[in-house]
Parts: sequence; C-alpha cells; structure tokens
Amino acid sequence: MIKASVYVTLRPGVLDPQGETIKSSLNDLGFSEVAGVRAGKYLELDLDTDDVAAARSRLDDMCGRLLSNPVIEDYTVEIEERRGS
Amino acid sequence: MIKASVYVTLRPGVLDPQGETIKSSLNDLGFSEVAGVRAGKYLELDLDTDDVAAARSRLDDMCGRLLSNPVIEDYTVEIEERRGS
Amino acid sequence: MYDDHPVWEDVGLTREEYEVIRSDLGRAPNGLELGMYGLMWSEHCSYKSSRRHLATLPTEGPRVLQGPGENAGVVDIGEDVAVAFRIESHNHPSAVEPFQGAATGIGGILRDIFAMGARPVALLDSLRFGDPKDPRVRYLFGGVVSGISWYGNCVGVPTVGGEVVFDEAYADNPLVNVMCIGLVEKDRLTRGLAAGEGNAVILAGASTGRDGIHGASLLASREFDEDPGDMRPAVQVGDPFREKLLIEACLEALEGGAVVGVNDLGAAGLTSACSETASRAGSGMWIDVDLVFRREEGMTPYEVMLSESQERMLIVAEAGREEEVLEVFGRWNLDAAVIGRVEDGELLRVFCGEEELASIPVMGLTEGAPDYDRPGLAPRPSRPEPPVGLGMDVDAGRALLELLAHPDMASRAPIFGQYDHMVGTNTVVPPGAADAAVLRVKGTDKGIACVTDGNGYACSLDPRRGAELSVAEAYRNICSVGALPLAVTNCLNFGNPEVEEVMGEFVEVVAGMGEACRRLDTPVTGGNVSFYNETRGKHIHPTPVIGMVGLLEDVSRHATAGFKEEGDEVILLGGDATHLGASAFSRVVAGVDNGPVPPVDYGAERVVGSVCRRGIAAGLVSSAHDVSGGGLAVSLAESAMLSPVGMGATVDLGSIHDPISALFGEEGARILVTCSPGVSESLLEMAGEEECPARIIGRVGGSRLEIGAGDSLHLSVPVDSLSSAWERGLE
Amino acid sequence: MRFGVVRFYGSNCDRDCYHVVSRVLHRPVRYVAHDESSLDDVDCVILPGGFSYGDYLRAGAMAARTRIMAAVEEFAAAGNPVIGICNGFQVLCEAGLLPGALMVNDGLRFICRPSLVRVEDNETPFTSGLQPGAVMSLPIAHQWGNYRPPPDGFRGRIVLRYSADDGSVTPESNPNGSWQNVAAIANARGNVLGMMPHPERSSESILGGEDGLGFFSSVVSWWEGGTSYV
Ligand SMILES: Nc1ncnc2c1ncn2[C@@H]1O[C@H](COP(=O)(O)OP(=O)(O)O)[C@@H](O)[C@H]1O
Ligand SMILES: [Mg+2]
Repeated sequence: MIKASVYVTLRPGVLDPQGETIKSSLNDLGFSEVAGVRAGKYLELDLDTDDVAAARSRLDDMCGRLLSNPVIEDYTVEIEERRGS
Repeated sequence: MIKASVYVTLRPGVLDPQGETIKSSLNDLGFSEVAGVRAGKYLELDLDTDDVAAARSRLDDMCGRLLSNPVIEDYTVEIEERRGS
Repeated sequence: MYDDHPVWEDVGLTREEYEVIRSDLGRAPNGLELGMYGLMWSEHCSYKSSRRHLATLPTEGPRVLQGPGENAGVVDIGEDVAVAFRIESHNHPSAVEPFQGAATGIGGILRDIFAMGARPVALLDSLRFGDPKDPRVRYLFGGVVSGISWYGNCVGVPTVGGEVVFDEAYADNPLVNVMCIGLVEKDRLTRGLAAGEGNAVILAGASTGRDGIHGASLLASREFDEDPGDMRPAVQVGDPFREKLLIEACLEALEGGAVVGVNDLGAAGLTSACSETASRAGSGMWIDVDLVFRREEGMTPYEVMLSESQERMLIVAEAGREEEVLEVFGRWNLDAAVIGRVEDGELLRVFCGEEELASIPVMGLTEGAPDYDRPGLAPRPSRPEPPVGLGMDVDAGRALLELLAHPDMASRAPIFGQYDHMVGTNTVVPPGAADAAVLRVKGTDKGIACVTDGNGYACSLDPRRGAELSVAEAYRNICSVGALPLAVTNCLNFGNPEVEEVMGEFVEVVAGMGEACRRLDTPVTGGNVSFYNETRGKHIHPTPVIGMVGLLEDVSRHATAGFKEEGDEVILLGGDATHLGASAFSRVVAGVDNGPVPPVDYGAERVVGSVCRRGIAAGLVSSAHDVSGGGLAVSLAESAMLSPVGMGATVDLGSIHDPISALFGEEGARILVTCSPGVSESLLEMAGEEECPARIIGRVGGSRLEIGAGDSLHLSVPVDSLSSAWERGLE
Repeated sequence: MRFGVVRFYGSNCDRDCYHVVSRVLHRPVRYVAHDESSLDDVDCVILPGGFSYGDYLRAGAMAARTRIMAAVEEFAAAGNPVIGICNGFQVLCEAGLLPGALMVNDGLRFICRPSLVRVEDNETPFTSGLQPGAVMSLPIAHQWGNYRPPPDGFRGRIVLRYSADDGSVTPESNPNGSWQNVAAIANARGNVLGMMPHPERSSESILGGEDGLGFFSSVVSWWEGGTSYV
C-alpha cells in the first residue's frame, strides 16, 4: 500500500479569485501581514501496490487525465511508502 | 517574507463525497489500484513578516478562525522561510 | 515593447490592411498602434466579412428603442419598462477550456446587458456538441454545463432556457452561445457613449492582467488548426463573485445621475471599449496606461491596452462628479480609477505618464475597419422530391421511443437541473415546462417570454430555408406560451469566411433570416457573428441561433405544454404533414440524411400563432405545444410526459395521406392545444375567423398515448414507457 | 413587525426575500449591510441565499466572520427570530449559531428543482403555523446542502426532512445525502432556523406554489400574537 499526496495549484499568471477573496477576508479579520493567498487542491490517495516507480508514473497519468486541468493548473506528487500495511 | 502552506483535510470519519467520486472515476479510467481518495484544500500564503514563531501562531489563529471548519476539518501548517527576500 | 515593431502578421492583419493603416495615419504605426489596429480590425471585432450582409437585416419596429450597434438591443414593453437582450458566442474559449470558456461567456453577455443600465433577469444557453458517446465530447459537454451553472448561479441570474444539439459536425468545434435578458426603466436606459469634453473615463472592476492578450484576434478570428495547447495563455478564469459586485455597483452608480455612458470590456479590452465609446459619441479621448490598476508587475502598455481580463467596465462620468462614482465602487469593494478624459477632436491618444505612446483617429479603428465583399459560392440546396413515408415498414411506437431517447430530443432536466432557474423569483414558466420560458415583470401585470432556436442541420441542407425555419420555430415557441413575438437577436456561427463555400452559406442564411424577420414582424436588434469554427479544414454546419423575446400583457394568462385535465380535447392548429423531408425521423430512424427542408409558410405561421395567443389570452387553452423536431407524435408524447400524472391521449387523425409522414413529418406551422370540452368551439371559432386550419383530433386521458387514423391504430404506448426512454436519453 | 434582510457581498436572494416581506406580507423591511453593527431596529433577521464571497473557501465561511454576524449572534441570544435560507443556513452553521456543517451534495452537482419536505417541528417561530407531519413542496437550489451533525452529537432540532409525497422519509427522497434527510434545523431554543429550501421562491401562486409563505406568516403571527416558544 502506497500513500500519495497530490497538490494541484493554479499555473502562475492564472487569476485566482478564490485566493484573492480569502486574502482580503483575512486582512479584514486583522491578519494584515497576509500579502497573498493562492488556493489549490490537496488529494490523498491510497494505492494498492508496492511498486513506487510504477505508482509514480501512474500518478502522473492520473493527474494528466483527471486530477488536474493542464490548461490552467500544475500539479506535484509526493509519495510516502507505508511498509507492512 | 514567509511563505506558508496550509493543508485542510476532512476529519477522519467524515464522509467525503468528492473523494469518493474521484476514486470511482479513477477506477473507471482503469486506475484500479486506487483504493481510496480524500479531497482537501491546499493554500499558499505569503506573510509579510520574518518572525517564524509569531507567524506560526498567527497561522494557527487564521486556520481556527477562517481557513478550516473544526466541525469537519483538520489542518496542518508548514512554513518555509525565504531569507533575504 | 511598444517600439519593438511587431509585423502585421503578428497582429493578424494582411499587408493590404497594413497599407491602409499607414496611409490613414500618414506614417507607419508604432507597435502599440499596430496592436490596437490588429485587434479592432480582427474579424471578431470589426465584422469585416459580415458587415455589409448584416446591414440588410430589418432592424426597425415600433417597439425598438435600440437596434444593432450598441451593447444590446432594447425593446419597449410599455409602462416605462424596456427589455435589453443580446446573444453572444464563446465557442473558441470553450473548445480550449470548456468550464472557464463557458463561464466567462456568461460573464461577458451579462456585462453587455448591464452596460445598458438594465438589470440582468435571465440567461439562456444554446449549445452544440459532437456525438455524446465520444468521451472527449462528454468532457466538453460536462465542462460547459458546469461552467454555465457555476457562473450563472453565483451571480444570481437564472438560466431559464436554451437548447442543446449533438451532431458530428460540432465534434471539434462545440458552440456555446449565451443570451442574456435585462429589464430597465426607459429613462434609465444607458448607452456606451463617451460624450462631453473633459468627462472622466473610469475603469472599474477587476485589475488588469496579462490574460487573454490577443484573444479576439487570435482565438476567435482564426481557424483552429493549431494544437489548442498553443492557445492556452489566452484562456481566462472567471470571477462570478466580482461580477455580481460589478452589476450592483454599476446599477447603483447609474442611479446617481453622474454617469454619461457605460461600456463593458470584452474582446479587445481597453482598446475596444475606449474606441467604441468615443466613436459612438463622435469624441476624442485620452487615457494613461499608468493609471490602470494591474494585477501583474512589469506589464507593458501594449499588454495593458490589449488585455482581455474579465469583469471590468468602463464608465464615463461627468467632470467634477467622478468622486461620486468612485465612491459607489469603493462601497462594493471594487477598484475603480479615472484613467483618462473625453476630449474634443477625433483622436484616441494613449499616454504613459507624460509620454504619448499612440495617437489614432478613433473612426479609423472602428468605422474605418475594412469591409470585405468576400466571394461566396452560392450553395445548391438539396431539394429532392420530398420523401413520403420512406417506403418503410416501421413500427411507429418503436420509432417514437427511439426518437424520444435520442440525445437531441431527450429530457433536458439533467442540464437545467444544474442551473438555478428560479433565483430572482420571476420565473413563471421554468425550463422544460413549455416551448419558451416566461418571466414576470415585477411591478406590472406583464410577462416576457424568451427562447433560443437554431437548426444547423436544416441549414446544412438548405441554408436559406434552414435560417427561415429557425426564426419560424422561435416565433412559434413564443406564441405557444401565449406571448406576442417582439424582436430577435442572433448569433451566426460559421466556418472560415475566406472559404467561398462558407461565405456562400453565410449570405444565404442572412438573407433567409432577414426575410423571416421581416415577414414575421420581429426586427433584429443585435447579435454576434462567430466565424472560423473550423478544424483541420472541416467546418461546422452553418448555424444561426435565433434569440427571440415576446410579450404577455397579462402574465397569469400563459400556457405550458403538459396536458392538464382528463377529457380535455386536443386541437391541432395548422395542417397535416405530408412528407418527412429534413425530419428527425428520417435522420434518426431511417438513417436518410437528406432534404428537402420544408419552406416556411409565413401566412400560416402568423395565423396559427395568433389563434394560439388569442386562445390563451381568453383563458380557453389548457395546454399548448408546438410541433417541431420529431413531428406530431413527439409533440403529443411530450405533452403527455409533462402532464402532472402521466396522462395519455387518444388521437384520431382522420383521413390522412400517409400515416408515417403525418406522425413524424416536420413541415408546416402547427401548434397542438388542449381545451376543456366546453370551450373548444370558441377556439375553433377564433380559428375560423382567421382562416386558420384547426380541428379536434383527440382527447386527453388514460395512461397510454394512442394515435390512429380512421380505422387503423398506428401507435399505442404507455406514457410510462415514453417517460423512461425520454428521461434516460441524456444520461 | 419589522424585518431586516442581511446583504453580504455576493448574496443574491436578498431582493427576493425583501420582495416577499414587503409585497406579499406587507410588512416593513430594510436591508442590513454586512458591516453594520446593530440590529436594534428590526424584529426578525433574514440571512438570504446566494453565493456570499463567491462560496470561495467554504460556503458561508467568510460571511460568517463579518461584523454584522456579531450583532446577529447577540440578536439571537436575546431570543429574537433569525432565519437563514440556503446560503444563510450555511452562514449560520459557519458562525456557530447552528450546530453542524453543510458539505457538498453527494452528487457533487448543483441541484435546482422542487423538493418535498415533511414538517418535523412546529415549535419554532417560523413553523408555528405549520402542521407537524405536513408535506410541503419547496424549491431547492444548492451545491452545498449535505448536512452533517457535529462529531460530538446533534443538539438542535430537526425542523424539516426531505420526504416522499406520503411523508415517508426515504433515501430516494434525499436529494443531497444529508444526515437524517435534514432539510432544516433549528437551535435547541428554536429561534434560529436554517433551511436549504427557498420559501421565498414559493410564496406566490404565479410562481407555482405558496407553501413557502407559511414560514414568513408563521413568524409574523408568532411575533404579533406574542406566542412564545422561546
Ligand atoms: N448577427 C448580427 N445581427 C445583428 N447585429 C449584429 C450581429 N452581429 C453583431 N451585431 C451588432 O454589432 C455590434 C457590435 O458587436 P460587437 O463588436 O460584438 O459588440 P461588443 O463589443 O459589445 O461585443 C453589436 O451592437 C451587435 O449587436
Ligand atoms: Mg459590449
């Protein structure tokens, strides 16, 4: 069993209305040090395999095909192995 | 300037319709090894301060007050310092 | 960057066009100027291939307050209320990024409406996709519908109608046409005028970023051969939340009386908004790009002038009262700044601080754009002998089920169920319940009806008749709810106009549409042209989409399509179909892809529409539904499925020429109405007065739909079976 | 009896609620801005539907932290009637004035259609004129209507549940996956009500139904008649 984390973020230059709105709400709440917020997605996946290399390439595939929208988003994948589970 | 990452995830035991739908779409696409998906949020914040300890406590505060909903969500904060910027 | 001369090709112009610019200016344009010309002279902004043809459309009528040339057309509905409406395409952006492309399409059409000072009250979407079995098409379809749902729901404008057609012809070029309707008190009607020397030019809303640069000239004015990946920088992300604030702020600013003119920033951004508003008013204008608030650092003046960032508006305010306007935007948490002034003269001048970067005659950018008489190859419409019955031995019941389950005819509930169609509490007839949506006009007894209709398939067989048919169908749909058709907006979706075959189709479609609008007294008050819907040399069907609005004097007197009461009589207004030309039956059931497209009988359309309206206004009519795609059988089936408890009907067509043609043919002006037995006679009398063919053909009741002619029963299907085929068709 | 309709940035049913109160109920009403701090001049507060702050981050999250919500909390603590409709319900949960949270619908999509609900509790100001067990048709229009109780147990009142037309509460009649088919809840005291369906959209016959009017007329009779449950 492999546990993977996928972070999906907006590509640089793509407008992030959600992030901007969160930022101004934080500022209004008195967190004036917040200079910028970018909002993205965080996914945790459990994969039924022990082959890390294969998993990595499959995850790339999943990101390309479903988890992210390459037109406006980038993604990062992190893998954490859990032995013996 | 401090860059912080906030991960907001659903608390264990809270049903995650989005994660489940993503899982079944991935299975349908042939990624049969995907045994579970949990969907969360990923926020990147730029903070206009250099005081890491203070920033950490402020971030806790932001998460408690706005960024996460303690009824259904947990959060994790990571801080990455960027010197000299 | 502005002095880093891009060549004419880089901005999508031809050498000849470049030469015209040179001679107009009396010098070579600098890079910024050339970029501005490139955008304004793009097909998308200048209508250079279509202008002379659009000029032939009928645009006047007693109710028209504003015809083409403004952000939206406007018609008077009495009691000091006017309706602003317009349709626009977002085809290319939606092909690249369906969710955001469709969403920003909604944003854009809304801005055209509130630029007129009108509060947007309804949206409609007219969509075309390829075969829904294709996963890529499913992805586009799903993305477009959720994009419309997201943006429209969030801004709080109900999406009350529209249409979807699936056809291979749109596999690579989906069409996303969106229409918006707004209401405005007549004396609040605003125009996109930059008038009055010294008046302030205010930019309000979102900050300006690098998004969408060259969207109009590159995305929308060229063929789509390139890998869509190359186009991605032009994709924009919408912010419906900010748009909602912008609507409220603009309408509030207008109440203050300090505003002279308003224009949206759409294609070609600041360049277009400034030159169009100045051009309409016959003024000059200067602006300073340094005063434009931005979201990205290091933007060049060129980028600022060409950016197509969403959710921005240009407001021209009286000199000395600009603070009042800025204050309103501030209260709505929106940025706004004076970026320039109206001035006498004829120049649009762009500064960066003290430095003058561009100086162009306003009219040169707008009216001075090229006007091409592109050669068109006259289409040779296929007009074979009309097919009768197709010589087939078909089971009519099975054919009906097949038609109902076809993606083009199946229930649209999976789509409009994702759209908030009730917000605003004006929706009297929601999507799916009748041939057109009906909205009440609060503060009056009136209602407005609206619809979009297009028949690209018929246009592909016979562009002129197909266009006429599209107008006629919209007209009939408006009449079926009891409304008087008032006016038309239209979106003309075509391939590459430089291809003679496409241009020929275009000319025919405009002629057909114009003819229909003249004959049916529904002037054209505006619209949009989308060319270059073409991929790898394959172009879409010529697809004019008609947006029509109608008026109900008493909104409580309207009709919906579902049968209401057991025992009601079914009356057919109009004659029987005698052939299957260009019908869904011949295409879907028989697999015959051929014409002829039936001609429109305008006299019949008018009397059928009139009798239907009068019957509804007199309270005689229980339900009304026109006969169109799928013919009489599908129409009856729909009324049965839409009845509260799955009420069927027994119909006897009497002596008919050919049963299959009568059941499934689509020719002619026909509306099916039901009346309680006591009042049928009065309706038939009305029909008699107008020499409208009308007869009782059956009775509502039972749980089956049975259609026969004389002694023979042609079809008998339980309504439940009809519903389950119909409801699953789009899943 | 005077109503206040709160407007957050992005509220979009504010005008609809205002219309029902002023034109159908014929009661005085004013808009209350998100940055106001006093509700002294109103007797009932309506938090309308819409997409406050674009529903960004979480539906209702940012609206719940605006200045007016402190005043709403005080107003509710004094036993005054507060109703949150759709986004207003989400705001009340986010603000902690109602227990639990609203998550994305099971189907993930926005749903707009009529729904049937059964009245479970008529001892709140907003349901005092309704019959327990009655089935009403009310429109829903939401993407985040899937109600979850707090992890440490539900200590409020269930006021409406999605049901079939005979009043049976079935999984098929649940449009969004809500716990216990919840369509509306109230706080334990009963004076703060949150509901996903839109009563203001079915308060006039021309819009196809008047079942929603009962919520508004109940609170008017409750207040004007001085009946007190709280
Ligand atoms: N097919 C058409 N029929 C009639 N009028 C049209 C058509 N296409 C465009 N127009 C009119 O031409 C004017 C310019 O259109 P456009 O440049 O697209 O406007 P905008 O800048 O508001 O997007 C508008 O008033 C529009 O209504
Ligand atoms: Mg415009």
